[in-house]
Amino acid sequence: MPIKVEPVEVNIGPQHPSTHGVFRMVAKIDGERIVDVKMVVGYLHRSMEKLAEERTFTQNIPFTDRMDYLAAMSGNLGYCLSVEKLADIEVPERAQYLRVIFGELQRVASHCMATGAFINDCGAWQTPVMWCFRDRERVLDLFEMTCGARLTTNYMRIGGVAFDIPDEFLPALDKLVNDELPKAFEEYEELIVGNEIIMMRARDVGVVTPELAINASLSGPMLRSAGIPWDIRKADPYCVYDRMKFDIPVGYNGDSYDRMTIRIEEMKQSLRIIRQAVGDLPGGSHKTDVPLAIRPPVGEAYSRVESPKGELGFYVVSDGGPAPYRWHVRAPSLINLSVLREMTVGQTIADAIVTLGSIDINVGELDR
Amino acid sequence: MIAENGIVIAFWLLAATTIGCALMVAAVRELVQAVLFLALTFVGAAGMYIVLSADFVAVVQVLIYAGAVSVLMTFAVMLTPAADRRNSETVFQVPALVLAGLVLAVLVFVTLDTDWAISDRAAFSATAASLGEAFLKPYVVPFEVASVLLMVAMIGAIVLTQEDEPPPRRQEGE
Amino acid sequence: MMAPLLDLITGYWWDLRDLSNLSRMIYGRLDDWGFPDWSIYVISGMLGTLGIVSFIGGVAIINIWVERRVVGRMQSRLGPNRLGPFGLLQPVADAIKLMQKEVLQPASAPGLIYTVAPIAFTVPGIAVFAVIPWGRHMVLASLDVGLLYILGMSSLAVLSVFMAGYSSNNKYSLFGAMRVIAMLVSYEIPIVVGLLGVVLFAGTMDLQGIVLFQEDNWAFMVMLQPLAFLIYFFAISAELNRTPADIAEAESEIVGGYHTEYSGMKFGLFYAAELINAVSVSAIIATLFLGGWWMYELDELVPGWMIFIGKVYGVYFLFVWTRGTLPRFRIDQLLAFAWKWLTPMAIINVVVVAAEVLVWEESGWSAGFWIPVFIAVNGALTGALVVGFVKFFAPKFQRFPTRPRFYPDIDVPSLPAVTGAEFMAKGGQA
Amino acid sequence: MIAPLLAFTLHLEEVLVVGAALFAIGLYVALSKRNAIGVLMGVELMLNAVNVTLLAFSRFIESEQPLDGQVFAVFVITVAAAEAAVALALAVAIYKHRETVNIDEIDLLRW
Repeated sequence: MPIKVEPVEVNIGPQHPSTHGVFRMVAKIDGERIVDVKMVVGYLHRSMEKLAEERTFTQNIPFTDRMDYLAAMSGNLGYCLSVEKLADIEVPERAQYLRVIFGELQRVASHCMATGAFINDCGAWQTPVMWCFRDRERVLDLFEMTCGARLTTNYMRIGGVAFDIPDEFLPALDKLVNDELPKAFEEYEELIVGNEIIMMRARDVGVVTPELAINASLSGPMLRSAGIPWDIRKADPYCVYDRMKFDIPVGYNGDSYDRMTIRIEEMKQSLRIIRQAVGDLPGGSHKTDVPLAIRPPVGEAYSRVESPKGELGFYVVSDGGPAPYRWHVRAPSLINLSVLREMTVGQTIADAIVTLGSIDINVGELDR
Repeated sequence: MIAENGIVIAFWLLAATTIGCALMVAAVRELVQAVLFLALTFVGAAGMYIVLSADFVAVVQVLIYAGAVSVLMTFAVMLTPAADRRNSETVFQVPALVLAGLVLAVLVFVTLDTDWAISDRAAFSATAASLGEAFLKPYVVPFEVASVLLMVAMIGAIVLTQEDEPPPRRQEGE
Repeated sequence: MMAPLLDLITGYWWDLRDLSNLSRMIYGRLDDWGFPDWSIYVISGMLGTLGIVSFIGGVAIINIWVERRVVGRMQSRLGPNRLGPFGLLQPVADAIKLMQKEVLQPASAPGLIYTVAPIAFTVPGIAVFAVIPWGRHMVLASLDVGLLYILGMSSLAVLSVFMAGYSSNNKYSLFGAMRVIAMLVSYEIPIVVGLLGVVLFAGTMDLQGIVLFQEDNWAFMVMLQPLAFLIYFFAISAELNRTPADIAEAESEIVGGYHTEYSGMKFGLFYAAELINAVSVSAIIATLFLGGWWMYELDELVPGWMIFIGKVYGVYFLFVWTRGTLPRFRIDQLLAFAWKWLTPMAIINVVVVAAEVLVWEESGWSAGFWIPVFIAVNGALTGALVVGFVKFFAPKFQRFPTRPRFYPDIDVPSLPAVTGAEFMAKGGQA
Repeated sequence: MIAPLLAFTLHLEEVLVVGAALFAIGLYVALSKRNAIGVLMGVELMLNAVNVTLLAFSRFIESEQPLDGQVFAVFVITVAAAEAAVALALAVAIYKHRETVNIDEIDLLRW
């Protein structure tokens, strides 16, 4: 006959070292074990979707920077694709290749951050996160070189990209992709992937079954960890991804460890894509001539990209005016987070933190 | 008789601490605080043991009582619900007080009345080695019995607190 | 050539190799001036304590810098480097900042326990230094049961952690406190049983005696007792709340654990006490396993206390290293590790050591023969146990780690679509 | 009997009186507390008082084997540790069955 206990409610967040922003998780705890989890979102709500209805299509691009601020390029790209689809704009080849290059660089940067923060949630005292930051900084240096900003890049434009790459970009990229990052990934491989404690902490923690993953509409590494090979870049290729050769890393168990290893493998695949894209990079213009206050025809468009977090979709409705009539974002962070309760109930607090870290949410995108 | 000034002063300080903390164990209203005062009582008693030149016993006292038993008690207190953590008395408070007073009176009377065979031996220098000898030579049987007792106590405690079934991993019907 | 030079200093107060010359000179002077015995006793105790406390105070200040700097190196960054030369004044600035901060106290906290806890947490770490030998004649209190005293003191610190966690009246703090208690109950056993091997070899619990044993036999205890060293190192890092076992103040899980609610200098005391405890444990390891002040005749030339401090910082570096590199265990894994691995290993170690000591005494052969044999036997035993643990007892997923598969194209299995109603009927769980 | 303030000597009787006082407090706590763990604390106090007495005899009394008192004290500590473990386990077990650790509510001889 077990001791009768009443569960304690513990607020994990909104101010907590491991909620990756201001996200609140109300956990009902029985001893160390979690009985129930309630998610409270909205602490970073900035009403972007409504604000966007008051601004021109071009003016909305900076909003996408500030949604997933760790993957600004992907946000830019997804939004620009949707407007281009709506207005039926042809994008030059060079711009498409540049978009692929920067999108993949952004994926590397975001996954670096996700991996480091995840190990931090496992309890390592800042070291992995600093190492991952080091590699992320190298990528951000390239962003700064190209568009002057590191975090909120605002680089993609409707009909192309804002600036052509400078002369010193390609040598730097070559050094990064062929020398620095592969070495860094080898270090990750030895220090993080093979670490016994991380295996103990992350194996069989926060398991997502394939059924749950599909029914909850998960995407990105969350879905792939459950053993389902799905990638928007293959399923619905945008830009020039249909010309690129790459593989989809897929996990076995759907646990946190699988998600982490998948992210590391995805970074390697990104490097592969970047190498191909650099090799095929054509000349020509980087941007078509699109009026600044573009007025797309009446209609609606949905376009999606594989952002580092998952399927990032933009749904744009135009009433023929200079501003979108309706602007909606399918944020992968929010949808991936929706299974948190299923993943954490029955586990300990420590597991819940690891699980939350492995989902890789970004509260800017979660709350918009 | 101990005649060193410092040791006598130390003894009375420690005795005052011990008795004071023991009184606080009886007086404080919250069980957790009582446990903490009890730990302090144990440490004070260990100090008295050192004065009585029993350094091994004193250190064992700190290790077992202050380190383990009081921690065990905190554990037990925290396992019981918050409502039961009051350090209140039963209806036997007054009889207990009277009985304790009587026992104290009798003990003090006997202590003062008896003619003790006092020796003028100096303090023991180091007791650990000779205690070890004593345990393994004249007292080897009680020593083994004590170890068996500890074993039995351990098994008994495990059996008593064993959960019949593992706690459910997932809550149904939420 | 060295001998005449050494004669110039040996036995005089300027002989820095042995500070006890200095104190002996002071006591001689006091005795000449007619101070009574007890006052000299008190003054000698005061002087020794003053020396140790000032050393600890300096260490607590310096180690903030050391730890941040070393961990900074491991994290491929610089660490504090702005204030003063090499950022050496950073700890001073930290301390001033902490002292200026407002000391907040939860309204519902029992004030006495809340205030006493950081002090009670600091005292044991300092008190441990009383029995630690700094040189051949430099030990403040040569206690016959020094090792037991150390164990008793280190177990006291945990109670004060509980006091802090309980009195904060905060759920995170209480979690930290309960974790500490559960951990202490588990880890006290491997610590005590593990150190028993050392005591059996040395034949004494006096720390000076253990150092002298190592000197006599010309071998560090870590060679004779590698298993005990490993057990003690891991178990004590759990008691110290350092990674990989810092579950009591796991900042990514329970914010700050027992010191979540503390601020200002009360928090500063916890912070300092953590460093002090780490250093005192390093001193214990250096004394028990690494020969203390003795270093293969080097202590004839270099002051023993300098060798000792060097060893202490060597061990301390190990603690910083583990802290800088390893993630944290979960509490059940940590307790299982103590009960299923450390405790049986400690018991095996004690049995083996007891047999060895018996053989040594009964055979009548010299230590010169037996010590190398024991070093080889115990080293082989430790290696076998550790390798066996890693190879055979580790969980399956550690022995055979799985890596992601690679698919060249998308491939979605056709799953039966689950309606929302069905999904909710299953309790919202697929 | 009671030492004058400036005499600075310690006799067996004084230590025994301290032990007796500790014992009386322990007795009171053990008999009067409502909570089972409180009762246990009283018992521990009494055992400590006994230890003080034993060690005092060991230190002061004329004997062939003066260390016997200390040996007994160690046995007392051992037994007390075992007793504490079992008693606390009992308290937890009783709480599991009866949902109380108040001894005046545990008045059935079976449950």
